[in-house]
Amino acid sequence: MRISVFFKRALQDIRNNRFLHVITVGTIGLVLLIWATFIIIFANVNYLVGSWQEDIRIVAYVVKGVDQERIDLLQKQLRGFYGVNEVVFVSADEALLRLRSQMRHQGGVLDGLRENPLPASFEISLNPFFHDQKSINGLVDRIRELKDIPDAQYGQAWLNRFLVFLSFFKMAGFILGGLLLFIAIFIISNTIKLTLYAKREELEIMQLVGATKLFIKIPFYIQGLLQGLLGGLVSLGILYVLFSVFVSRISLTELPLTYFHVRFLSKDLMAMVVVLGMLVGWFGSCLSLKKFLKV
Amino acid sequence: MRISVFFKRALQDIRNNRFLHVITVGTIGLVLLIWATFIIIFANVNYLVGSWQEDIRIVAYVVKGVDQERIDLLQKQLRGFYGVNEVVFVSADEALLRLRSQMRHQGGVLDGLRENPLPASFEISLNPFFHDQKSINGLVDRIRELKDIPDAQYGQAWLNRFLVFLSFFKMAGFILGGLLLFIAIFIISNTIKLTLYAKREELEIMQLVGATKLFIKIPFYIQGLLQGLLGGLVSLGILYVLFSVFVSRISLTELPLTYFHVRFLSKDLMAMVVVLGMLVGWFGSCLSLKKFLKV
Amino acid sequence: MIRTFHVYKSYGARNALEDISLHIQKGEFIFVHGPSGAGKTTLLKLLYLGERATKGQILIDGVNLQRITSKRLPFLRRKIGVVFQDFKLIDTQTVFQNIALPLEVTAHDKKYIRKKVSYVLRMVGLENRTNSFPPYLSGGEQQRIAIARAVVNEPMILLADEPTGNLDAGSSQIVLNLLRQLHIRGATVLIATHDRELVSQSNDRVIFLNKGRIKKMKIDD
Amino acid sequence: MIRTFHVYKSYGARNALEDISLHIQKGEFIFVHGPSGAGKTTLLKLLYLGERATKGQILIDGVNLQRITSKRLPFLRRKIGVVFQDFKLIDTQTVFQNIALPLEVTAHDKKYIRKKVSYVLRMVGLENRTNSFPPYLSGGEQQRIAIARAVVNEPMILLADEPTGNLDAGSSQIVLNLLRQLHIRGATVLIATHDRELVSQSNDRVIFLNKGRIKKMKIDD
Ligand SMILES: Nc1ncnc2c1ncn2[C@@H]1O[C@H](COP(=O)(O)OP(=O)(O)OP(=O)(O)O)[C@@H](O)[C@H]1O
Ligand SMILES: Nc1ncnc2c1ncn2[C@@H]1O[C@H](COP(=O)(O)OP(=O)(O)OP(=O)(O)O)[C@@H](O)[C@H]1O
Ligand SMILES: [Mg+2]
Ligand SMILES: [Mg+2]
Repeated sequence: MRISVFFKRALQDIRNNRFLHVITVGTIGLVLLIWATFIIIFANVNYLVGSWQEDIRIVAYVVKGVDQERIDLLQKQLRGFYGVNEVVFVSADEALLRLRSQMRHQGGVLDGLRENPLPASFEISLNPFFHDQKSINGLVDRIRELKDIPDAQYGQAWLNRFLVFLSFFKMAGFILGGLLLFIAIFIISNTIKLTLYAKREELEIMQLVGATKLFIKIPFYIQGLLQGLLGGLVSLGILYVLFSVFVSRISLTELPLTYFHVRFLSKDLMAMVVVLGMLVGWFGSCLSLKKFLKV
Repeated sequence: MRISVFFKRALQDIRNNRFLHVITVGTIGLVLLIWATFIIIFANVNYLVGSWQEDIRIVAYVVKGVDQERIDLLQKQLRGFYGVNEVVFVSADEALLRLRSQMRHQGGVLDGLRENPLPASFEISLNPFFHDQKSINGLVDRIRELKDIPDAQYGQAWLNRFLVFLSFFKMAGFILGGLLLFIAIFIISNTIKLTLYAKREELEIMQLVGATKLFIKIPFYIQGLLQGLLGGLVSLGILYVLFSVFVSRISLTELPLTYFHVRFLSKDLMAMVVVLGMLVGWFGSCLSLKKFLKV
Repeated sequence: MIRTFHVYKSYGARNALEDISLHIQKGEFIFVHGPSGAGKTTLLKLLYLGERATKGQILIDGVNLQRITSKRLPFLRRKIGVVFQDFKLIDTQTVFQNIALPLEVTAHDKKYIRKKVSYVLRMVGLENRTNSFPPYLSGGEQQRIAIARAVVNEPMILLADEPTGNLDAGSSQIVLNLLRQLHIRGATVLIATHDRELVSQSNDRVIFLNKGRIKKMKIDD
Repeated sequence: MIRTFHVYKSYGARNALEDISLHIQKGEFIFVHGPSGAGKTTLLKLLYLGERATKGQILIDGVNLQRITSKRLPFLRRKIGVVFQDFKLIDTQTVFQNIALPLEVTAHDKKYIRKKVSYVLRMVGLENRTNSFPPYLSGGEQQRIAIARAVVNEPMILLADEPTGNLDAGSSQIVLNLLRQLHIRGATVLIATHDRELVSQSNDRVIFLNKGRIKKMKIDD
């Protein structure tokens, strides 16, 4: 019974103070829009960078002159290693062909060869979860111990740099995200403080006629949650419009879209934005009410 | 004489309504902090990407058997072309050496060569302003017309993609920057609207005792500018602290800092943030006053 | 019901009340009279704990106001109805919502609230203003709404600060009758006023305040 | 000075004023009297253009209020001093700043303003409250500040709405004398009040309002 009274009071107040509530919802919506824009960019770049990870490959060279049976066996063995996703055999002839095409203009160099000096190899791609340096090093070591595999390697220097960049990028993302969250809470609680400032007399009067603090606060909590909810939906709406415009614009450029496929927020992230809005709205109300409810 | 009265009123009002002004300055500061953070990231990435541009090189191949005199002449000619920055001669022997080191593991391939099949070449780097595709294509065409230069090329596919990415990145930056500016104006004018809402009686009273609209507005304009100024300084202060912390953190990681040298905002950009704050504060006041000054 | 012992109230260097000792019985009907700035409003403020006394003790219904916890304060205030000199109506709530407030904080049910509010509105002659907002009422109408809110939960103690300052003679009489009725039903009523006429009309006890001190306590002037 | 022709003012379905035709001469001292809700405040609002009449014409000092542009409005208002029933003081400005406002809008110099403000503050007996803020003043003190602000720029027309509602007899007399002084120096003074005593004390013209209509215009009751 009590809770319905609080809801009624919360909604009545929204009706009576439309201006204040519209402004608050607007501010929450805009702040969340910044947040959601950040998230959408972060998520997409993360996805793009993640797709680069798939290029991590270990190359295991095979000694000359092993027969097909042995190759099949090795391939089976390699497939059995933990973390290995796919194993492709590249014959010596194929290797030479590839080298020639890579060298393009300088390919003529290879015409002078008497015999193919390149070794055959296995190209080993890894499971997505198996992308930290330690695991990769361990795997390489184990592969090297196999008979008939004199050497295995991966682009160590390149990979190192890439992985550092990745952790750096994620760190920057989390710092920025945290900073934005912090700013969001501040701006929103500032806004709510101003609306309460405009209502400070009302708060005083309620206390004077015998309202307990909880009685005064609960409708504000409800409003904070509602405003956060609305603000979240508003921000997602605006973001979606902006996103659509943006996507239709970049499909006009010559950017290879198949490679760089921009995606909207996942359902989970959308829910997160809304929940975040509600939390921030509620938390902002808590922070501000403290200031205006004196003994 | 008049303007000093308005300044006096503006400052008196700030003294009398500290709470409202602190909140407004805080909000402006935080919004600008988001903006400045965006700018600092954009500027740094832009700088990083810009340094990649320096890698754009045209390679001009030279026919076999030309003598040193001819080479010096060609080099001089090439240096004379508009847009050319530096021209380095790479002899055929040097080219083979480079190729060998590039091929690393497969370098053994080259041992079987009877004679060096590679041509000598000039590596031509370009002026920074000379980085659009059309200019480069034009330059390449002109180089190709030179005698003894059978071909000139540059990494067309790679460069195309890079330049598209660059323009895409800049577009995204400007869109985001614009969006943020728009949001900043909205949030700040929302905040100012709320402070004026709290002062709506005062505004009414002033009109009732015969104040003209301009008389009422000017102190608010002054305040808007002051708040923007303070907010801008606050945001730069916070940003500087965050930046210092961030830089000291990344210098602890193994990231190649010499390559990726993070920089704070330039003086111009700092000035821009402050001026932007003042403009937004003033503009926010303008927008909001309209609402609360009725006839 | 109300006892004060050597109560002082000062705002900075300014003494609004000095050495106030009072004993008001349960069920009394009493006036606090004095010129502008005498300290009438300040005295009432101390009684409903709008301000705390600088010195001295105040007992209301056996509760020592200097020692009351902020948790129990709302419950004390529910026993006290106050007509504020500046009305203190909530501008953004309707007349109905304003008057219903003291009943809502004590969780009465909807039907009872509606009945009670329309009853007191009829008593002050403003039943046709139920859904107006206070800024759209005349000064006297606002004052009557403030009175209606103060009496709607039939408080044990009623503090009325200048309750007829904005009312013509006729309306004043109606309001006084309303307060008398409350008094008859057992409430202690304390009216602060500068209006000599109002005070001299009645046979009730009058406390004369001047410059923050009690001058005399009799019923003539 | 003030003429109204068949003026009506309605708020939605409610008629606050009906068919008001008045002619007030320059230099008159006149009362508007009537019970709560009669329309006194509404009449004053129409005169200082706090509201616009629904029907009819109003002329002030030859200016037709129905036709005045928003650009010229501030200049008309500077000729009219108003004591508002709810005071309309700026809570966040000091007493000095409040009273100085009508002088500042007309760009008087600092020294003149300081002299003038302290003069009127002395007149209403509140010279020691110069730097207080209105919420820290008693009801009667606030009212006197409102009166001081209305007279400080010696307006041609003074509209006073219930100027003694919060004042004791002594202060009321002081305030009335102040208004009389202004009148003697040539101002047209119009006082709205529900106070029968105030009206019956004087020999001036009285307009009786009731339910938005003029009942009679003579000097007895
Ligand atoms: N919050 C405050 N801060 C400072 N001074 C105050 C405050 N409240 C009241 N005063 C001063 O205390 C004195 C008594 O004020 P109070 O409001 O009690 O007078 P009052 O008897 O109600 O007068 P009135 O009839 O004019 O309402 C006044 O001089 C007033 O200026
Ligand atoms: N803004 C408004 N909206 C709706 N009704 C209004 C408004 N202002 C006044 N009224 C109504 O018009 C009528 C006249 O109001 P007005 O304030 O003029 O009365 P008054 O004579 O000044 O009364 P009092 O002595 O109580 O101040 C009242 O019934 C009031 O409710
Ligand atoms: Mg008082
Ligand atoms: Mg009135």
